[in-house]
Amino acid sequence: MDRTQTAPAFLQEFFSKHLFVPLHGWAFVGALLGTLLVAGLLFFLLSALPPLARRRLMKTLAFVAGLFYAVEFFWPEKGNPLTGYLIPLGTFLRVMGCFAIGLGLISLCTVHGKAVGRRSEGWINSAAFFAAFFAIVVFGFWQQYGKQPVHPGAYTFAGGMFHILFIGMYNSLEPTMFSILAFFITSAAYRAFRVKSAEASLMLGAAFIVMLGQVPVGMILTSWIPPDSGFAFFRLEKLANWILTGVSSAAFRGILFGTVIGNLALSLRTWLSLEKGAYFDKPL
Amino acid sequence: MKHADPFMAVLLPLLSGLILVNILRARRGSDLFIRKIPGIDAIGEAVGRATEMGRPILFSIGLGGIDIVTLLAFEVVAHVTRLAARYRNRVIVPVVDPVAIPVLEEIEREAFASEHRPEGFNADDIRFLSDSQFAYAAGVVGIMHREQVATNFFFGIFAAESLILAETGQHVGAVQVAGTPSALQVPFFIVTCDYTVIGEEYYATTAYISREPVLLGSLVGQDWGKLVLLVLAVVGTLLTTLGAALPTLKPVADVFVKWIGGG
Amino acid sequence: MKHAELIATWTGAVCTLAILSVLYRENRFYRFFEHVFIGLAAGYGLFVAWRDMLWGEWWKPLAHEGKWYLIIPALVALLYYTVYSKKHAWMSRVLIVTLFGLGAGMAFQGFAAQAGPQISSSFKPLWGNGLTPMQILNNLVFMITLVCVLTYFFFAFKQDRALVRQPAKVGRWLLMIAFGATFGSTVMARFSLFIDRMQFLLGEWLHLLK
Amino acid sequence: MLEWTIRLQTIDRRIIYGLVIGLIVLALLWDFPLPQAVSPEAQSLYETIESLPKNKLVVIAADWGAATRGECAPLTAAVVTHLFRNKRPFAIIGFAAQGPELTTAIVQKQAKEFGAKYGKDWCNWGYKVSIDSTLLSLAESIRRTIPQDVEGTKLDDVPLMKRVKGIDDVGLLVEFTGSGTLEAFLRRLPRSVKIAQGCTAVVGPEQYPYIDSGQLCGLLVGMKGAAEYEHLLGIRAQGTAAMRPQSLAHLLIIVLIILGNLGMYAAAKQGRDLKRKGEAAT
Repeated sequence: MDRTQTAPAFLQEFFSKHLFVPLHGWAFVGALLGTLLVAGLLFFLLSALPPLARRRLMKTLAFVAGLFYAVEFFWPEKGNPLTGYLIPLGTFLRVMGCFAIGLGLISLCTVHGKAVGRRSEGWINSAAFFAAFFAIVVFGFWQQYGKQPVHPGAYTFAGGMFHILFIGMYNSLEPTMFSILAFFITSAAYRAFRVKSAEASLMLGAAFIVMLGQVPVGMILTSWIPPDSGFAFFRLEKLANWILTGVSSAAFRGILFGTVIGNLALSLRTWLSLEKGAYFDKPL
Repeated sequence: MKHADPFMAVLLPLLSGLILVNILRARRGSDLFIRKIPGIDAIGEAVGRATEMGRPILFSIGLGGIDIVTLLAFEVVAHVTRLAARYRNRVIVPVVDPVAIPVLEEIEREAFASEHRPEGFNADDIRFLSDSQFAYAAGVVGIMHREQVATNFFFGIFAAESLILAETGQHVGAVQVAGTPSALQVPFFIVTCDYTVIGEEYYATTAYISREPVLLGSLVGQDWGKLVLLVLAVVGTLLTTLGAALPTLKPVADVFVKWIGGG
Repeated sequence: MKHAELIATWTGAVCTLAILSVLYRENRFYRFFEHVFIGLAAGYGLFVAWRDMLWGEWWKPLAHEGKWYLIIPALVALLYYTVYSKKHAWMSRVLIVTLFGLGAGMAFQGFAAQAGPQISSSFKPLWGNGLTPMQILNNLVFMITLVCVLTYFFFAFKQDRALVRQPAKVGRWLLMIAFGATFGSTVMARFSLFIDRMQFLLGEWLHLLK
Repeated sequence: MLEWTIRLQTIDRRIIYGLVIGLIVLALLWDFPLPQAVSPEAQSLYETIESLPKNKLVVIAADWGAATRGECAPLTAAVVTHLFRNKRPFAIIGFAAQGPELTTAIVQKQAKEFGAKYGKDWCNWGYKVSIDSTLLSLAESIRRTIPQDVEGTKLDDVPLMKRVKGIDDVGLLVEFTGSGTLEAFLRRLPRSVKIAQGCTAVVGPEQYPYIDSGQLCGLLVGMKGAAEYEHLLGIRAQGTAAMRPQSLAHLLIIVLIILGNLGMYAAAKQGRDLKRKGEAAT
């Protein structure tokens, strides 16, 4: 179970002994420069590829990438040649994911930068965006790496500002946005739950029973049915529970069986480059 | 489950085989039927409505990014954008995952170009809002109000924010079409949207729109796959019942259930 | 910063009211705090990505422990940014298609983890000793629901056959019951959130609650 | 009259929102009594703790964070009150990053009231990353899995842990969660450890089958669960206080649905009447 107990994967020991070795001093700088050089070379080669080869390259990469997880899964746990690579690959992907944040920041800064630059309508809001963004970044790093408070529980200036920005503002904005659902669920129920058709009525009926079965006020309605009699099933809380655990869970299982197969089919098509559509058929 | 147990080692290749065989069959050109899915039929009509009103379209791909479920949403974005480009309208796509930005930019640019209106593409319509669920929701609510969108599409993975988005759409009077495999959010889309594509219907969207043989074949394969699961459930239930009723049959039932439960 | 807690409570109250104001209608107050929210989320995301991820898993091993090869994920990630060059934009696609491939490969494991336990736990006996009539009824309802709902999701089998059409119709009805029940059972959770907010406003901020 | 009834199908949403806010503020400020039924699942958790042998340890698994605090905090508080009141020592463990920290805050607040001490009456094992592997090794050896508590004290030096040798000395584990983490506990822990759960209303329905199968010895679902448990303990805390606005909110939705349908019915009736009149005139 422990990751240290997993046997090294195929060639993993070789890599960690001979290739991916921590280096220091000039060797480190040399390795970095070497990697940059190789990367530059690869980039040059890549940009020289003719369109047909580009497509073939993509198909191959997608296939190999998918093959990795497929083989890892179908090969038995004992002596699995790939399991050892799961953790390094996970780290690799997460680090890559972090570097993609820049794409989002560029997008946000272009849109809001334009608004502030042109003083277009609502530019004040865009300025507020920048102020909030820089404030939490600056105070975040400052309180993390700057002077620490003398007494536990006390705040430095940066710590206090971060507290105001994060606990005061962010931690209020987020749950309040979430809590708007209480209003929207009410107005949606009022507007949509009308006895118009068989389907709408069934949905309304089930929602009605479950809602009543959840609060004391609703339970009183049927509390005259003795809980140990044969009719106890019709007590609202029991009936509500039965709909949820009997019908509802079976229906959701049916949906799940459908979606997992749909997902499997879409994955197979993507993996084998059989998928048709805008992103795959576009000329390169 | 970390690795395939004996049952999965049989079931998964079987299901994959059924899907692939049917894709090959469809490629050779057998005539394939597909039932009506009203939610997908409504896409064109919803785009048309926005154009009549002269207001933009908003397309939310949910909380996903570069994953298989959202991949399908990208295809629907492409379809909607092509229709919108034809009618000289535009499609605003707010996103959660920054990696989706390059994908969507290419898709929209391509869609406008294919309708001979490359100048209609505006990179600012692909809007990264936030990778935080509710900051994203707050941003989409703002966009819906300020742009007075006439049509909303919700295709992809959704969580609790589904109702925030779709109910706001109701408030601004938009026509709404939703599709999601996130089963728990379907009820909220049903009560707020004009059309809702439920569960696996979502995975049928591209096949339904494009009538591409590969996709239609895959859909037939999926049906066979569901049939396999259905038969498994019925046979398993019957065996369990027989095992419970007749003690002599119990060992047989137990072996079967144990095999399926992962040995 | 002596009064950090107090200021945090007051700014928290202002932020809460600003977001709630959108219920009346979209207004300047909401718009301003919507942008503040997005700014804070972006900044906090950047800060957390560094503190919880990049610092420990990337920068420290790279710069302090000499693990030079960690420069590779950063270089690969640069391919994302080719999207800003018309000529090289297609390279971002090489990366993204590979990621889709990885996602596709995970589908097998995902299928097994999601559907595996659900298949075997669907076998519920419909008869036998020790089963109460209620349990038998429950198991029967379960089976019928599962079969009908699965039938509803058949796309390519022609529905002009009663064998498919009738169960599919019942399946859709059962789905509606399930959706109604889910809706009803979510109400309480959603109100819990708002009650929590009101307890903050009335209690922590205005000190009106005991 | 009919005109008025017809209007009921198009009540402005701002009026509805005003009613929601008004009712909830009213119910929070005005402490009116409400009848409280107790579900058998809550009753059974209460009885399990009552009948727990004195030398057994209780483990609280805090698998929740700020997002589900609204429901998980009152649930945790109610069970902690019961443990303190009966002087049952307990340990906190968490498989969600913020869980143990948030739970500690609840426990510390109550410890003052009950005069309980850290180390003697409770201790904190802290946040653990991988749930399956942690539980698996916990079942083999508590000390090897958790060498020290969050304060860095060796487990052998924590007074209450002295009596606890291994997993057999754990009598009950209560998990609090907003997600589907229960199965790992059922899979990895020996049957000698009784398992109970407090969960949010959203995941509640998925947990009932485990009550039927006897794998769970008790279940508290959402605010309702907290209110039920407080009722059993004879206290009125956060759960009971939240049931007032919850009840009114549910009632409001039900009344609104009925009004909407009345309005629709009236409109349909008017339509029919007009049609009939029109036919008569021609």
